[in-house]
Amino acid sequence: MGFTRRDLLTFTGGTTAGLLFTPVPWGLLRDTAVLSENWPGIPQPLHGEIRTRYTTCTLCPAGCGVRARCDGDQPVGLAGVPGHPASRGVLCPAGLVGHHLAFCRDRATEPLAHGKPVAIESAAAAVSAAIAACGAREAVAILDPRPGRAASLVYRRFLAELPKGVHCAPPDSQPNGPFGIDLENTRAILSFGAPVLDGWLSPGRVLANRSHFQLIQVEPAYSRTASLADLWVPVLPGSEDEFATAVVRALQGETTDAHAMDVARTLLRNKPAIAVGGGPAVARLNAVLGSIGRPGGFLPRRDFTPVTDIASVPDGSIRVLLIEETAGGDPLPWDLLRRKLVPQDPVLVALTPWLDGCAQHADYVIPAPMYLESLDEAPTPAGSTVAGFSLSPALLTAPPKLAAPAGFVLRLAHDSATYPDILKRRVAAIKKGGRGAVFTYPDAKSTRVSDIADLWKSMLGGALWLDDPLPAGTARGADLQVCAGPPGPALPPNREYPLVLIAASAPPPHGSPLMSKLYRESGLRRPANAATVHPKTGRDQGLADGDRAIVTSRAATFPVQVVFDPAVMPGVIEMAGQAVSPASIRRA
Amino acid sequence: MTLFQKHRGQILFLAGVAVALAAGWRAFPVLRFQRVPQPVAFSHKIHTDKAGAKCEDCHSLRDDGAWAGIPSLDKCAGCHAQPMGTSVEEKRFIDGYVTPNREIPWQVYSRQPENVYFSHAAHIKLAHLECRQCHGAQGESDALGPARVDRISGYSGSPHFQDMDACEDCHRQRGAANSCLACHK
Amino acid sequence: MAAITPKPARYGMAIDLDRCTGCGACMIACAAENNVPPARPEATPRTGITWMRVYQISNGAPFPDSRAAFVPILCQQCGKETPCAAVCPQEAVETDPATGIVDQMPQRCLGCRYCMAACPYHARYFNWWDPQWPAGMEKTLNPDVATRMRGVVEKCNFCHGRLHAARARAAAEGRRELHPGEYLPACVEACPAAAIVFGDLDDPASEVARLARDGQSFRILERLGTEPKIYYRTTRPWVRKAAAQPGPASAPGKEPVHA
Amino acid sequence: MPNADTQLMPRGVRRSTPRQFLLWILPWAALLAFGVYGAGLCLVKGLNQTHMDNRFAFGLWIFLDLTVIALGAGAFFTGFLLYILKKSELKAVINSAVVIGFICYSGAVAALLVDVGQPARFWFTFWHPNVHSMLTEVTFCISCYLTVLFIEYIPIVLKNRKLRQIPSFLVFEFELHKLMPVLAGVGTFLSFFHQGSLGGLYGVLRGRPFAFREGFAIWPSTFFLFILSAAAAGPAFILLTTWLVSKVSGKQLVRPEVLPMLGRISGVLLVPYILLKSIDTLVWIDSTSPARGFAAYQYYAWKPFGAWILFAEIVVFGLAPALILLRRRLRESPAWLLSAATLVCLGIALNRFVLTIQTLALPTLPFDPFMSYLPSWQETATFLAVVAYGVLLYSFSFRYLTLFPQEKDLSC
Repeated sequence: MGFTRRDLLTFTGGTTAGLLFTPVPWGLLRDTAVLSENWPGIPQPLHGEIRTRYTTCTLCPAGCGVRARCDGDQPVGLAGVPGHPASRGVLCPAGLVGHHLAFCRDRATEPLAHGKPVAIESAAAAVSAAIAACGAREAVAILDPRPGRAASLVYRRFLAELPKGVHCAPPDSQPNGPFGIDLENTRAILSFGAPVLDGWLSPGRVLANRSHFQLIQVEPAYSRTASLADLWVPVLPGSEDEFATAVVRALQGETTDAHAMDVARTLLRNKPAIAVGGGPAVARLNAVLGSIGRPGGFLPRRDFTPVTDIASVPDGSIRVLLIEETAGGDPLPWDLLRRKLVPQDPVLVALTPWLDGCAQHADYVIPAPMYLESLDEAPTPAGSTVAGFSLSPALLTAPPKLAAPAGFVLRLAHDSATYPDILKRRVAAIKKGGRGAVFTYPDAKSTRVSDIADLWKSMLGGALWLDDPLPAGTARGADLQVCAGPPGPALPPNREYPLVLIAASAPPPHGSPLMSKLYRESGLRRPANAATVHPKTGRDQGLADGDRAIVTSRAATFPVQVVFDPAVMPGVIEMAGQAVSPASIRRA
Repeated sequence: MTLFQKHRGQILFLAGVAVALAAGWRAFPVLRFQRVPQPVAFSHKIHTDKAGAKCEDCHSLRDDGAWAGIPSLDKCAGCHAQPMGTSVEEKRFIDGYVTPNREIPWQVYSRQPENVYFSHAAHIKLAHLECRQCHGAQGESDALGPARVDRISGYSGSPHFQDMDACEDCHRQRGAANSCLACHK
Repeated sequence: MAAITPKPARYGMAIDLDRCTGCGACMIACAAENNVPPARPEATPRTGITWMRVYQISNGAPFPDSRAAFVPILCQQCGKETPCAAVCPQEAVETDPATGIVDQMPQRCLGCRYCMAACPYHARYFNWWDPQWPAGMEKTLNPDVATRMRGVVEKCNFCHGRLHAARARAAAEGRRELHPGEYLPACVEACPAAAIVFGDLDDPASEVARLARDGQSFRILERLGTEPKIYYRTTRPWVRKAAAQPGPASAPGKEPVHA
Repeated sequence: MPNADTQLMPRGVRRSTPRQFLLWILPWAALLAFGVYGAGLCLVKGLNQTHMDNRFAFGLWIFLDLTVIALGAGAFFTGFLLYILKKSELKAVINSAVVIGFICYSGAVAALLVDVGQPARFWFTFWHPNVHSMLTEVTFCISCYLTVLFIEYIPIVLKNRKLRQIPSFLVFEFELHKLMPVLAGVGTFLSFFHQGSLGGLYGVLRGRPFAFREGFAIWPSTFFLFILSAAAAGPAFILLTTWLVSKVSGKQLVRPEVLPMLGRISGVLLVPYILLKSIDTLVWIDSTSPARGFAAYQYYAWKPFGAWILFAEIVVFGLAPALILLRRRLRESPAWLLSAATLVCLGIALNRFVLTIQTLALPTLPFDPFMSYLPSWQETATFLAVVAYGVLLYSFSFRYLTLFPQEKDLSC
């Protein structure tokens, strides 16, 4: 008789029973478990030799020293350089993950002409042609986000050759002009809206001295600094200068304004004191406080060359505008730039690592290397009382088609030198000058310039050169006017715009995806679309906490998410990165 | 015949059991692993005997305590820039890797899971283990056997690198740390 | 052979709330150090992963008297009846006797999330998504920390990767014991205000032990009796009240704590 | 073909026509399919498909598990009364009880497998058990008891008219039947244990003062409260289902005295439960919670979880039905009986809800907000799939198996 179904069942039963006494089931179980341990598709780290390399952060003007932990050649972690004079071994959140920027989206990776990829040569040729084609009264301008670099010098030289070349900088790009702030010795800071505890100068330097200065924050917004200051003076938006004047009068014993008197008393009790931020009245205030050219106040330094503020360039005067954008900088308001250009076919050249900034409007996009992708420089650290300079050696290999902004301008100038050559010359000049000392990162030691054999080499290894201080009493109070911005507009609310829109701190325009930890994955910082109002104000406008709403100002309208915060001044709307202006808000 | 008829059921059942046992104990351990041959015929024996090299000459600790593992090509190129012997293998090696300066894609017998943290420094410098205690007589071997890779989990199936229990036992006997993160990361 | 295990430590922290400016450097440094993936587009504060999370607290006073303070919350490394370790059904959580650190083993974790329900500090985070990094960014992952997979719980372990590295360095020099300061978690190193002091609470000479002992320090939810190892310090009474009082301050009808 | 269909049915009982039956099955099958799709999404794409989050680590599913397992307790407790305490009247419902128990437990386990983040590692708990964890206790007991229920289910299946024709099955079934008391004993032990552990699950959370309870030895008071409440709710649920089935099928399934008896059992057990629950609550308000720095009033400061919940749990869903079920006159009237049974079951659900959801909604950190949570459609679908699965399995069992031995005599 044949093999029946029942036989098959019996046989299968036998095999099943048998298998239970073999390593098969347990072996397979274990393997699947192990498989679930390194789930397919989960990225695995590299495993090379761990090295330490040094560089300098160029994301903002603070010029912090960076110690990079590298796996082979790939940086896997950034940290501060202990003892660094400008940054005190500290990095800000953005700086800690600066090595991620190279992997962000919206990067410019090849030269574009009117949106189409072109060879760098042809782009340069086209731009040169445009410059040559300029009319007599039409200017060629370079917008330099960080004046005072060797690159800036390249720009100046190039522009000097042209009939009408303008070297200009964004508004407020040279705060305090030729002056540094002697933070180490000051005992009181009267801040008019300066984010003293939230990214001002370098966080390391400010916080290292926080314990020995009183902080008075004069600001309509309930900012980080305001919320942590020893005293918060919530003045009406635009009336900062008024208040500064009041304080001046109080110091001279002329006013009866309680707040001003109170502030004046604190300043007198804690000398030396300084006033930072704000407009002309603040400069006067500093003069009265005698904080200029004195220890604990504003000390002048050598390297200052004033640069034209783009805002002061006559409208419709620029034919060819080259805009340099840094990896970490905020993009300029486009409407401001457009006003400066000639109405008929202006030529806009964006020297930028990003596609989402001014590149959107540019005729030519020259892709700049990302932070850490090429040898770069950091000029005098923000707020430093002496001139300074450091190199920012590359830690990453850049994609092929990038061109450093200064390098591109050299190309336009038909200069055979490369950007690194320019940096070499700068270092050589420092060596020749023989002034100052060099702080080398690896050993955290300071050495006189004169005692260093190969300055270029030690700068490449990570170093900060600091000039010797100027002899005391070389400063005039008037100089401080240089840096004082225009007073803000006073804003009486009207029927159409019952509220005032003021700036809250904004998320950085670009950053590591990990910044989501601060802005989206925790409540620590408000996202860019948050409009914070006092609960009463909100309710008066018929809003509830968490509503989606539309904010309308004279300039524009934005969709926002309403956040109620009883700490905010009634009658204002706090929103990321907005200029002070009348506004209204309604439910979406 | 009649006997078979009588016990047909039992016999078939037992046959099933037998087949399963055979498959499970004989075939499975073999099928479970994939055998990957080494790219280069390397003889530890020759290098230790003729060249008088010691383990540490090629497999060393870095200053930070990390394990350098298998030496990179330049270490080999140091001596093998030109053929030292007459063997075809050596010639093939030089033409294949040294001359074009291509790193050798060695198959690691002891590939550990990403989440395993093994410190050679601790085991050599502190516990004073001999290489052979974990790597067997690899140092004297004349030829490199193929690496055994688990087909499902992709892990090393080397006889010398048993699963976690082996580590735990040794740690227990020697009173070494046995918490999860002592050896995992 | 007891000699083989070094003198056990009890690592802990003292966090000075008066120094913290809530800049978030600790959170970023932590995420970068421990290969925590960036947020998915859908992620929210409730589904994101932040081993170290800084909460903003307020004195509850309305404009213009409001003042803020910031409270960094990480795993408090409970030393007694550790709530999460007690409840894990498969020993994926344990307290390391050699360090006092509460270990979480994602490779052992079933993803039942019982430990998250058990943790009073909400310091445990679940991988709701497959971890993903932008193309190329996986090169920047820290080799000392294994990436986790979807569906498991993870949390702060005092940058255990750094402990391994420090031990390896010591072992290379033939040392079992670590020098004080040889091992620091990323958040401690990154804090620009030097608000976090880290060390061995059992070493009477250590700074952290001294700070923990002095009157200014307190622990959050101390009365639950789980002996957390993170100490908080402040001289501002309202901060102490807002952070130390057991029970939620946000309870309706509960009077705010004024300066 | 209908006659084959009828051949599968128990002798002497009438069942709906295949067409009617199909019409009844289809919508439930559709629901099941939809739910399985939702669950599939959670398994493939991960738990981001749910609305659970790091604060609401548990959600709808855990609530479902706790509730169905409590209601499924009817199986073990009826078995306990029938086989151990020899309450032979319960023979009338024991089969139905076993099926319901099996449905509840298998459903719960299925939901759990979707709920965990790494289902492939389910066996880790058996391989590396942490004996101190209540969840380990739960996992072990539930998986064992599910096996027991399965074995108890087999003879009911084998009694099927068609299957009986296979002699060896008949023998097997007969042997199994002799085993029943043993199984019931084992089942009872296991059930007592995991019902308790399920309560312990939350009672041990010293990090959650709202749920934390002191107890005896390693078991918090909730351990014992859960056993009692489950034992009380089980019979009530069987009562409800039996009534429901007879309404749906339009047949009398059990003798009139059976349901009131179930009601009485439930009532008798409810009284001590309510008593102990009240004492436990008072102790908790008075000492357990304050000792950990949490004044109990705080918990009820958030809407919607006001103090009314306590009142509802103890009085509306506890005391009230207990009194009804203990009064013979009320018990005899179907309306009273059924509403009381409903209240009991709802009470259990509410109790489990409070323990799972409210516990997680309440903040513990001083500066942490109150959280709320609404399940996503995938979660809800999975939940409904379990319900649909239950209805289907029960419908088939009822159609082809003998769930109510008395039905035959009552129908002729």
